[in-house]
Amino acid sequence: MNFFARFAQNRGALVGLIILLAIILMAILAPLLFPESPWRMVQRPFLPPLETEGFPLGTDTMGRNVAAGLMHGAWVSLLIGLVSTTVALAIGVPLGAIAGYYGGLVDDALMRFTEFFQTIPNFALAIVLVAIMQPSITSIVLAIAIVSWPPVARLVRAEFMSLRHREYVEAARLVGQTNATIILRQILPNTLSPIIVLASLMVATAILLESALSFLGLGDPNVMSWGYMIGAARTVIRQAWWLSFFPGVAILLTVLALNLVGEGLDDALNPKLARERS
Amino acid sequence: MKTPLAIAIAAAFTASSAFAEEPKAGGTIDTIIQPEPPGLVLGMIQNAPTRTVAGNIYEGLLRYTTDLEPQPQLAESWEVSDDGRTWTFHLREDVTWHDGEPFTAEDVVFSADVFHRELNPSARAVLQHVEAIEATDDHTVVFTLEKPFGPFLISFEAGTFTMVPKHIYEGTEFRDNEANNHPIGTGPFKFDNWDRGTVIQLVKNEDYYEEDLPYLDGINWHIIPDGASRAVAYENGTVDVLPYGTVENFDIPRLTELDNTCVTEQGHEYFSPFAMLWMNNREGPTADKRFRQAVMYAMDREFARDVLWNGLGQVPLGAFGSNARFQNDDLEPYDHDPDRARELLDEMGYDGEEVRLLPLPYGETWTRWAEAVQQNLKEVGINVRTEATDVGGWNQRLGDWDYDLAFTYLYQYGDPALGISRTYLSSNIEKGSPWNNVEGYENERVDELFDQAATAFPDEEREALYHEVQEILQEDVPVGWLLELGFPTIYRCDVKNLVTSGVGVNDGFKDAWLDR
Amino acid sequence: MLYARLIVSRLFKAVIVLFMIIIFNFFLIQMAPGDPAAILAGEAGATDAEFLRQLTERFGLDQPLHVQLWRYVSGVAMLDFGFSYRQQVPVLDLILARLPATLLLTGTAFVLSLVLGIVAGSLAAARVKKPSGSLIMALALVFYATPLFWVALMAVVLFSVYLDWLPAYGMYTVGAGLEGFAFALDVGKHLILPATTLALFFMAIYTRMTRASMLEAAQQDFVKTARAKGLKNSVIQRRHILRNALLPIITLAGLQAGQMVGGAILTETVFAWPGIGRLMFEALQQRDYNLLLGIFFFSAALVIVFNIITDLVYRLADPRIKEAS
Amino acid sequence: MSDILLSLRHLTIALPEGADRDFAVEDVSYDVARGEIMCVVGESGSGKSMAANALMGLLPKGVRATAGEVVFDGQDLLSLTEKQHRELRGLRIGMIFQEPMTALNPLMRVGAQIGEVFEAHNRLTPSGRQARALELLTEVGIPQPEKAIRAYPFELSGGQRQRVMIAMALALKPELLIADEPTTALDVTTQAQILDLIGDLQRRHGMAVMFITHDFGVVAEIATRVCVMREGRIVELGEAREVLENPQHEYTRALIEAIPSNAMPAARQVDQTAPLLEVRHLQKVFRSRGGLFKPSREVHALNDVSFTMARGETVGIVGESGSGKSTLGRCVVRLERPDSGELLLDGIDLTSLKSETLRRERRRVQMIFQDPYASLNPRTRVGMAIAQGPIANGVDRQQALKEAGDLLDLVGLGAAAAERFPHEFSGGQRQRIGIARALALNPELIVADEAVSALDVSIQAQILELLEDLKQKLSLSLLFITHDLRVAAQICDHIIVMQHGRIVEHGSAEAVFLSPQAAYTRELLEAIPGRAHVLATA
Repeated sequence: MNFFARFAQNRGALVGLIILLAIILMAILAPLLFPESPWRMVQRPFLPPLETEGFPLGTDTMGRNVAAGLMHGAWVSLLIGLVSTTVALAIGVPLGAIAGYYGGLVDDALMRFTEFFQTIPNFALAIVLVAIMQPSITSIVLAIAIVSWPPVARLVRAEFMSLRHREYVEAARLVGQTNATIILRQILPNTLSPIIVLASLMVATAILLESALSFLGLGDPNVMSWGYMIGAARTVIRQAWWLSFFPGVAILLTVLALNLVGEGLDDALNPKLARERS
Repeated sequence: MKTPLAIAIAAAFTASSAFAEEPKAGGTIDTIIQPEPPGLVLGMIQNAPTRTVAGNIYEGLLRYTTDLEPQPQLAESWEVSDDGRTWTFHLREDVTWHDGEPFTAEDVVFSADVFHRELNPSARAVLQHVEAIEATDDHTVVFTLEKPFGPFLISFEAGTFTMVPKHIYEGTEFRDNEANNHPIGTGPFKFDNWDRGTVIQLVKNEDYYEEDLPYLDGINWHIIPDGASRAVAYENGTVDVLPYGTVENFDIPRLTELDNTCVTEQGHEYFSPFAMLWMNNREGPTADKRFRQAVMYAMDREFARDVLWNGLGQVPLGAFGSNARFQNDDLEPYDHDPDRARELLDEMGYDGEEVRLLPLPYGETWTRWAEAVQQNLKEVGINVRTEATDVGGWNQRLGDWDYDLAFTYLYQYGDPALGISRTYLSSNIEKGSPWNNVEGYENERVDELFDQAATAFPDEEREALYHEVQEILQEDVPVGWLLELGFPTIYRCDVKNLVTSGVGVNDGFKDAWLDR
Repeated sequence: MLYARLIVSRLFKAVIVLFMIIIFNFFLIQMAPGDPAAILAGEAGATDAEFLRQLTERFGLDQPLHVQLWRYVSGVAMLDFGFSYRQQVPVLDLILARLPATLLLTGTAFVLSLVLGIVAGSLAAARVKKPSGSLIMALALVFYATPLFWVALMAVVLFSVYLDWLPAYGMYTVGAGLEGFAFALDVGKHLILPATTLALFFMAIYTRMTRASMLEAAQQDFVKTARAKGLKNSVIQRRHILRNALLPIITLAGLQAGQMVGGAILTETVFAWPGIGRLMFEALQQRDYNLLLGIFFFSAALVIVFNIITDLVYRLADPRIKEAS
Repeated sequence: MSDILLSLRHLTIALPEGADRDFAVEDVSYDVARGEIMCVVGESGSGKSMAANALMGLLPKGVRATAGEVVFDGQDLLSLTEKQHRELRGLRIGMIFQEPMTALNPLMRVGAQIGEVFEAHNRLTPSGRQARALELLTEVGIPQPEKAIRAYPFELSGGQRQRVMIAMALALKPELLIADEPTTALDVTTQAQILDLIGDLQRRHGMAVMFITHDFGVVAEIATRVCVMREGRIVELGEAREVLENPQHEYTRALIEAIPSNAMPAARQVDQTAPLLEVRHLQKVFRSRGGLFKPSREVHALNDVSFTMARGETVGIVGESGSGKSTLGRCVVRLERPDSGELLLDGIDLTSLKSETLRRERRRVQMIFQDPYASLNPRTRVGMAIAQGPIANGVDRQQALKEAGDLLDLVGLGAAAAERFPHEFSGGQRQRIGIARALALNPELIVADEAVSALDVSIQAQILELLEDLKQKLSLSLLFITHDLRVAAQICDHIIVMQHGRIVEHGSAEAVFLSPQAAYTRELLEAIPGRAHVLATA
């Protein structure tokens, strides 16, 4: 069976993929459907959904179009999720690879370093980092990346440790390949599937983290993200449920979709398990 | 949007003016303090929550009505010499501290001359005009000023000029004094308990010198960090009074529509909080007067008041708020006029240089406001980028003058010489503080006029000077004048007589009683 | 004896990690803009240079950084965490006053999420491919994907405001003067919403993990052996599959238990729970360096304690570990 | 044959969709009588275990019996409910498995696991169960049964665990014992003991045994009757002796012939004067790294090992697990670094080489690995896998790939194989790829570490043939590491027998095999299953 067929066998994963594609489509279409800035105050505040033409999801506390915010927010949330995950991978993969491949003192040192980051509660550290760098897209992405790389490092390390004594790796050493070649060409490609699965979940977690930061008022004030929308709407949750409801659902769906896709990837990449699970 | 609130306010007025009923004693009031104060010793700490709680423990020599008329408190009476330089206060003789020691003139001299001179910057601003303070007998104190000082008599409010017990603080390191954890005042309530993060509890001072007062057995100040939870606390009946700033503005209309709920905007006349937009006069586009004027025209301040502040407050004419003395009504207002703003920008040749805007990190309303202003400015072609900061960052950036536009609000303290001139005097330009002349405005004539007006005597002379200074400021726009904030107090209608002074609940529980 | 040696060695490591954390956080916090003196002055709404100078000197912030660090570290070595700049109270007192609340909240949430998660996970594993199993997993996924604070807000609106079943915030009814059992009951009532909210997310994690782990354990040879003995399926599930499946969950739970303190920040904020998570956020905003460092120290210490406990539990659960490392 | 206990009639078991064939077992019929040992023999994928799983009701998910019946004592097992089936398991049919390491629950004490059998069928009181468990452990010959009953599985050796499994299977004196490759994972001496034990118990309890194996040696050792299976069908069925001596089917014959015999290859003339490899006083100790408060533990893997081998010679290193034979091989290729001693290859001391020099010198000694599934990178094309060595040593990429094609030709796969991925090949084919890879660098010495152990016997024979062939063509020097004396005897000029890190015997293949000097060597030889039969037929 090919990869996609195996993926599609998990019906949940297929649903997840469709939701995810829809959200990506939303992000792409946002500037076309709502060319105006989502920050523009265009109507009376607190218009409920479905009551006024052109404002299917109503307006917010200042008369901004919720639908526009939601679509522009899709872009921001996905971007934050993707970029921070990429940065986290860029930190975690090399660290884990080196620790797992070389073992011994190098491993000890790098793992102490990793443990050190895991000893400070994640969310607390993220808050402090954003507060220190002052909230902006860059600082948020960095903070999320800094608190989410340790699991990557641990995973990659574990994979490397189990793979470095595989016979094909030893064969590569025997024929005189350099350590760098072995790490990059022999081992790393074989660790990709768990990394991809983890990464899909990390994107989801990053979106949740961003929303939590925004909720505490640590969002970037120049971009309309879903987290910002909920954070801004929480004070009026009683008067205008739709303001926090729609972005909340958007986050839920995105995170859900990413998880489902992650599971599907896991199934597709590890066919043995898939048969048991689906 | 505005109607229900206006009715509610009207109702509150009638309720409070019609208190012919006989006060009932007893009952404990639950209210909210936000944020949790750092400590309760007034004079050592002057931030808003400390004032609010400790204003019921400590007292000043005078008290002020909602029209800012001085009333006797610890001082029974006072008189001023003809040259306006010598002020004599006659103290009540039946006052004791919470620990039973008598309150005397020595306490006043110690508080003013030693304690406040060392610890209290806002008292220092007044005390710099005071040459000498003497206790002529146990119950008489004489202040001698270098020159007449217009706002002198309005400076004795408890939060600014607290009376602290000499017998406890004299000769000690004030900030390390054990008694700081258990404040001793002369006020109607005594400190009882502070469960950090949860509640501060005050109990009735049984030995209070004013007859029958206070009526209440105690006050519980609940500490609830989240705005939405604070609103819930009022809704489900846990608390009876929401002092200003404890619930988000968006919740106010909903809360005021609840049964048995009254609201008053009174009780902030002494502070008259005035929201402003710092504009950096030193560099960048904001250094150009025309740019600053354009900003004034670009902002839709009515929208901000109606939508963000629920119609509470007043769009100011210029630098002097409507509660301030000596306001000049003849100034030309800055109405919302985007075209005029664009014209001014064209005229100065604004090239789209990025302007950084710092919102005030004091809650959602301020954040929303910054978003609205950013949008207003963008619409006239100003390239604004908002830079979020927390309180620490905001302080630092303003103190370092590292901003282009920044939100703030300042108290007016009842007199231009106390609350207004500090923003415009060039002598008040100093790095490191977000409360002085942060915008860096320098105008010799303005300096001169403010200086003369502060010490001019009598008031007619001051008025002329202040009117002239307002005209200059109106043209120069050193800062943006956003809104005179209306800070409503929401309470159950059966809490009677809550706001009786110009500082509202800060010392209001003294007269309050429960009609239950 | 073995345990004693293990604990000693882990404590030794812990001291080093804590020391590193102090230093790391010390410099981290220094990088934040603004300082506590300016903030305190700022709150007063009025200030002058004299006032700032007094505070800076009093807080020791006028000293060079290395002197400040040295003072702090040598203080901590004597278990002196300094004074809170803002609250003028020893940091240790503040933290110890708040710590029980956090431990109660996170502990309850932890136990709740672990127990419910494992139960739900095993049910789902036993009912794999059946609608009931899928329903459990779908719910777990939804809980996992829903922002914690959002659930918290919705829970308050529903249970406190509309239904008025449970208190919306705080840890006990202020002024009720309850004692003994009545007080415990009162605290319990206040605990329900925050603990459940906090537990939901973690419960979802444990549910998913338990199920996956059990399905994996079910593949092991010894399960076939057990079936060959003629054991009932329920006994196999419980005694053979679940017990083995719990091992990875112990590890995960150990990691999560420490992280819960961080996750509690949101819950404590929404529910006004007087714990150290909230204290931390406030201390950060106030640049109350000593307090913030103290909280970091304690939460890191908590994480380490949890890790050691996890290790011990793991050792109890898995006889193989006693021999190895 | 009147006393038939179990009867399989036209049993067909279907595999789930997408498997490489439709049926695991197709139209299989055979009987097992009380008191006999029926050996079901086949190579991997022959479906030999499937019938056993079906009658136990332990078929993997998605696999089910679609036709035929399994009659046990008059009852069709396929028609039983799960509950009825459960009551049969453990009580009337016992089963033991291949992997003693994983077949026991690692978290339960041995006694408790045995006790569970009684519990499952509501026999005895809890204390009675423990008493019976102790008796059973004594019966299966576990040393110190009082201690063993309180032990966890990991505290026991593989053979002991298999004894525990047997004790468990016999607890309720079942009428039928199914043994699914129970000795495959064990060392040869242990295997002999377990086979003895099973035979012994079978005789004492008079039960029927269905013994599943791939090894005709085992068949010769214990079988009453034998059933040979291939790709899900029976190819031959009959009395064991008859089948062994006079196999009717070609496949059976091939299997029996594939067992390495005593026939020694003609000793070749090797120039002993120019040693290629000289090993002197090699020492290697493995230490578990102790922590600050943790004692370190030591295992002496190599203890003063010295030998020489000549160019063009094949030397076999034989030993059981833990003998140090693999460590020796890994030291020679420098995947491990010996603690002391010398390894002279053509006079150059390999032990003293440092990383960069070592990397360059590596091509001189190459290795063929044990596991054909793990020795090739699943994401690298076969041609590239072979060419990687030359490329790393500076050969032009195109050139290296071309040569890889030639090598694939040489090992009998054809140059076209270069474009494919490892998973497209069978185990034997992969082992050929592994050999091609080892040859790609023109090494002076090849170390083959259990190179045929993971393969089915028929494939094993083919690979050994290939190696023999290559030895002739390329005059290879080969260090052949194996646990199987028979295999070593077939291909090696010299044999070194190792035990506990020491060389216990070293001599020509013929000498070691036919007139062993060391007691341990004799023990090893005697443990080979079916030796009596082989000797008889030789």
